[in-house]
Amino acid sequence: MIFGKSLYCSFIIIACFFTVATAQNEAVATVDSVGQILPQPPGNIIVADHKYDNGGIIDIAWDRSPDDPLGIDGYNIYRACGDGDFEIVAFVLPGGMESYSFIDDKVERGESYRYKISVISSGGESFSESSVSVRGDWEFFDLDKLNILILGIIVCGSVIGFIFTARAGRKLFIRKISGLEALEEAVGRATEMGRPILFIPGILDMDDVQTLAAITILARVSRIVADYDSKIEMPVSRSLVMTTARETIKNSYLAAGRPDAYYDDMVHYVTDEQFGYVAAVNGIMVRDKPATCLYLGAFFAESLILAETGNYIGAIQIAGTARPGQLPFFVAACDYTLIGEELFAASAYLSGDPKQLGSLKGQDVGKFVAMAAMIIGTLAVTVVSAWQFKFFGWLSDLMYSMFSTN
Amino acid sequence: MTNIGVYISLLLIFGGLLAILIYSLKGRDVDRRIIFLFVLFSVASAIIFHIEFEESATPIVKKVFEFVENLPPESKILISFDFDPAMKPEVHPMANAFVRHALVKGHKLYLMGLWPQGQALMTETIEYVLKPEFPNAVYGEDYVMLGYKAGNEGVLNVIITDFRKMYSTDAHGTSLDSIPLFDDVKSAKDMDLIFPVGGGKPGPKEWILFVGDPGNVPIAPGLAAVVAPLIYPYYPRQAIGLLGGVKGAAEYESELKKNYKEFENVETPALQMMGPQTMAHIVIMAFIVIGNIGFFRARRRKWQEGN
Amino acid sequence: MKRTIPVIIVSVVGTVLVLSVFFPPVQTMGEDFSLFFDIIAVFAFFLGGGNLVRIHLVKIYRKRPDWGFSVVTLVGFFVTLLVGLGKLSVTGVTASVTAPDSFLQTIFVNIITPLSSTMYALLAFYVASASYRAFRAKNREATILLIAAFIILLGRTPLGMKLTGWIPEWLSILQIPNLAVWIMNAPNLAGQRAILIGVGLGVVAMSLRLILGMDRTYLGSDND
Amino acid sequence: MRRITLIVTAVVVVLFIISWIIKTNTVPEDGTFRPFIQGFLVTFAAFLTLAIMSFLYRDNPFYKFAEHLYVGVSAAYAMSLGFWTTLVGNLFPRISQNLSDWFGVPFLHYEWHFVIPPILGIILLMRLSPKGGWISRWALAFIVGTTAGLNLPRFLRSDFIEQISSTFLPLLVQWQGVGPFFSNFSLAASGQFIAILTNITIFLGVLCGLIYFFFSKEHKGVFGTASRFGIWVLMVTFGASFGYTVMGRISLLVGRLTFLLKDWLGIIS
Repeated sequence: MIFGKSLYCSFIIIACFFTVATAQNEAVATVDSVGQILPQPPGNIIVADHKYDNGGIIDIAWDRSPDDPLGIDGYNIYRACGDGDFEIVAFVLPGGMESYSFIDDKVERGESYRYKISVISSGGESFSESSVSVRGDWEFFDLDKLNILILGIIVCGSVIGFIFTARAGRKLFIRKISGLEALEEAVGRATEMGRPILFIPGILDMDDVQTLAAITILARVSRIVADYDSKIEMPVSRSLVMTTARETIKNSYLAAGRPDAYYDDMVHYVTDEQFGYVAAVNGIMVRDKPATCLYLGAFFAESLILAETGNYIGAIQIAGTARPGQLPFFVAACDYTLIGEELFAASAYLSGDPKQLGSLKGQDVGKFVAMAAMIIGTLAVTVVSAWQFKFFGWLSDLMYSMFSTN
Repeated sequence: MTNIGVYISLLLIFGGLLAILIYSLKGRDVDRRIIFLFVLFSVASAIIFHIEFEESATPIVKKVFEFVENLPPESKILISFDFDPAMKPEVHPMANAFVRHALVKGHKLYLMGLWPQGQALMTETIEYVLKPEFPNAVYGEDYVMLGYKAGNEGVLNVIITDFRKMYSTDAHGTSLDSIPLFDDVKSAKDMDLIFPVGGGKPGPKEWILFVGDPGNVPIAPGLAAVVAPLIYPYYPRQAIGLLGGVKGAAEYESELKKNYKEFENVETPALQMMGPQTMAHIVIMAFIVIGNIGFFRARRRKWQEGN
Repeated sequence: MKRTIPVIIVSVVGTVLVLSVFFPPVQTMGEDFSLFFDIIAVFAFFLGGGNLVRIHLVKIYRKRPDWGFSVVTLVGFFVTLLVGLGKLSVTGVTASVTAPDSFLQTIFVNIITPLSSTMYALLAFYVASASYRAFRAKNREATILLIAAFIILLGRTPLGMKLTGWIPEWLSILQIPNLAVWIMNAPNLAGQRAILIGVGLGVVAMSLRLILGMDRTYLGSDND
Repeated sequence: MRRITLIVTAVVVVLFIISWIIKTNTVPEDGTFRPFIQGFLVTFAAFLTLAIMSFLYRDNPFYKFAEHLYVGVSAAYAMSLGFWTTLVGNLFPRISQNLSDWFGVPFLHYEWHFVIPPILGIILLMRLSPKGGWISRWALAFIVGTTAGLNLPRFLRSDFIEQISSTFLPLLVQWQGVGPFFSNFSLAASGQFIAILTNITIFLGVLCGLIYFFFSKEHKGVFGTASRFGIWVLMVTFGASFGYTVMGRISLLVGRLTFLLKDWLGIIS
């Protein structure tokens, strides 16, 4: 006990010494009734409504207490709603900064608040003056995100615009996609060799865009097949895909004027189970030795196993998927690969569907904006880094404010 | 004894590769099952004979390490377990290393997950790493286990503004209001650093899109190798650094070991995996070379026959 | 009725969530919708479980090939569900569903872990056999790909340093680990960013079409 | 049943029992279970690992057993977790005092609109009935709408806008506009030349990659050259992905083999 008390006293003496030694032209330390020295209160309290929020946030900032560097326990933040009493809302630990800030996110929208900051040290607690009253307001629009909105309107607007243009019957240009020419060649080769063509539409259901694209391309492939009088084989892992694929192929045979050559077994359902499906397809490949294998759609780990077997039987392989993880394996193992968006572009090109064409065109506008911005921005940043020309400094600031969101 | 084992298995592996090379030069085909056995043998022998190497951290990993080093004490660090056992060998060591690093620096840990399996792996981390190695860490004051929530991006979109709206309780059913760690935490924006550990969807990418960018919170993803290259475009502005696959984990582990005496004897699963990993890489590269030699020979033969 | 209401739901929910980013007054509503989504996601798990039970019951009932394995699925399903929903453990009911002594954690460690991780470990074998039998430098693109892959594979192991550690400092970019790091930081980053921008725009266009009701593929065919 | 199947099954059963007995006597005590049960659990985990691996030889009943078990157990696992964390954790505390008490979670306060998600959830479950399938689209529509609404602004921000400004890199590094360009020319990995090369590669790589995916203009002339450079950059990217994927797959195998050799066989410590 005695030891504890003497330690306490000596601590206070040391603290006094330090306070006196470091207090330069600052307010004289207040001494409370017990004789301990109160810390000096923090000053310059700034309270403001948080910008661009829901109304439930108020920002508070204050300059540190002059005693802060000497070791204080921390700051208490008091809040009073309207004319009410002050209540503690938070405690902030000292961090050695010149000024502190706190975000009070527990206020009610539309109410006015006053704040008081107190500093606590071993000497006790001393309060700052009460701040002005501030109301938690909400803003209708978040101005910080204006650039996102503008760019969003540009991209979305051009997508919508081009969809309507395509719907109105205007022809939209899409460049040749070399994978499509390879398709024709591959079918031709299968015909020459008198062996079937294997078409795998991925392992996802009809609700995946990649499967949809695959079915569009299937329409094209089966048309060539019908024209050349070769054979197509299509094991699938979803019953819905089976129904759709059958319809598609049937239509192609009809259009080619050979409905008699079509039969339902061209497309057959195997199983939903991923590896079970792969095992079955592998069996078909080794048994029937197709001359051409087409893997178009959404693929997962099976890409590797399929491409390997296809290589083993010496088939021409054309793949297309938007799944980035599987693309490398397809590129390394297949003769031709439709990479990512090329799959969708091929589908849009073949189907002529205004929705797909318009989207593709709209996305091209987005890419153009990106490319132009990158060229201008890089130029500005490069020039500024070497020569500090004023105009380019202004330009690079403009580009950053336009294309950066934080 | 071990050395002899290493030499014998190396000899067998290289002999086997040579045999396969000769075989394919003759234009004959090697059954895929032989290749399978071969891989099995080379990896297993490297595990058994403990072939271990030194690691040094690459800049992108070092950035993460140094960021944690330079955070003021008692910073708030959130680790999200967004993976399942299928990714565990690669990324669980990262999560454990993060936990060690955060606690040894005196930071506060918040554990959560977007994958249901993540919660069980969280339990493993707490039971096998956190509790035995940091017996003084107090639940609720030094770390808290929030657990899993269903809803993928939906979860992130809520915690970015309010934790309590999504997690009324922690994983044990305790109200967040009675957990000291949540006294001054309202949302994920209050975190000083977030480690999303994972590799699927939802995973680190969603953390960047739904929390990192909108909330301006530093993100340091720990990634399964399969997705690591895909996250590079976010570095360095949207992700402060990243750990890719078992190599990234091993680098972080070695960095921890180098800097902290107390971790000299802890388990370093990722470092231990690098030996077998190297062996397998060599075998696979050899296969690619051998396969291509066979391919070009066959193509030339065809050519000559054609002329 | 069957098609209009879903389209309206998509539009309203989508629009509110987009607006909640830009307009603070809508923010709370956006959060609530996210929470709704999370709760419905759990029902999606229930739907998955229900579907599973239905498919396998039909299989058993009709004595389809391999119906015996369907019994395994159902037993596994119901046992796990029982111990999971009951939070059962040796000592009774636990506080957390994945408490270390709960039966669910036991099932996780001893059944789910070996099964799911071995499934993916199989791929290591297939990668090996594909690298012997399928990955060919058959054109310029594939050659570039394989060379880059080689450098990465070497650079990500200690072997890379062993082979090229002798290269002097002023040429150190040629050391394979450094080269691997450079590939990741420069061309890989560039390529991934180009893909990311393309895919990002694709997602934006797709979401827009859904919200505007121009794309209704999620409704499926009219038959069911 | 074929004879060979019987023999293999018998051998597996015998090996399983032997392993069980040995493991029972060697597993470390952990307090949760008796050694007898622990021995079984480790052996069973090893059996499942090997059963899946047997697919490498060919499809077989052991693989099918393991696969079917996996499907059932993991579905129920996700359901249990979802129930306890989200329904009990987020829904009940907002709609019912009684349910919250029953499940032992603190009740928040009534929020009437939280009856909507469970209703939509039940609507979603209608899909299980052959006739009510159509109404489940309402719930599906909610899911689709949420995903679309969440994704649109965030992909626009992080994957489009932020990526553009991240590409603003100075192509001349460490040069003040006057004096010799290279202060100390070298091919050092951390040197000035490589820093410049990195920035130029990123800039041109992104640009040409985008040109490759640009469909509104024929790839001819300068545009064609750029798109060819773009495809090369993409190929390097795929090569990197390839390397990383191989690395990842191997890690999983190492992880599994470590389990077999260490936890089961006890060959290594």
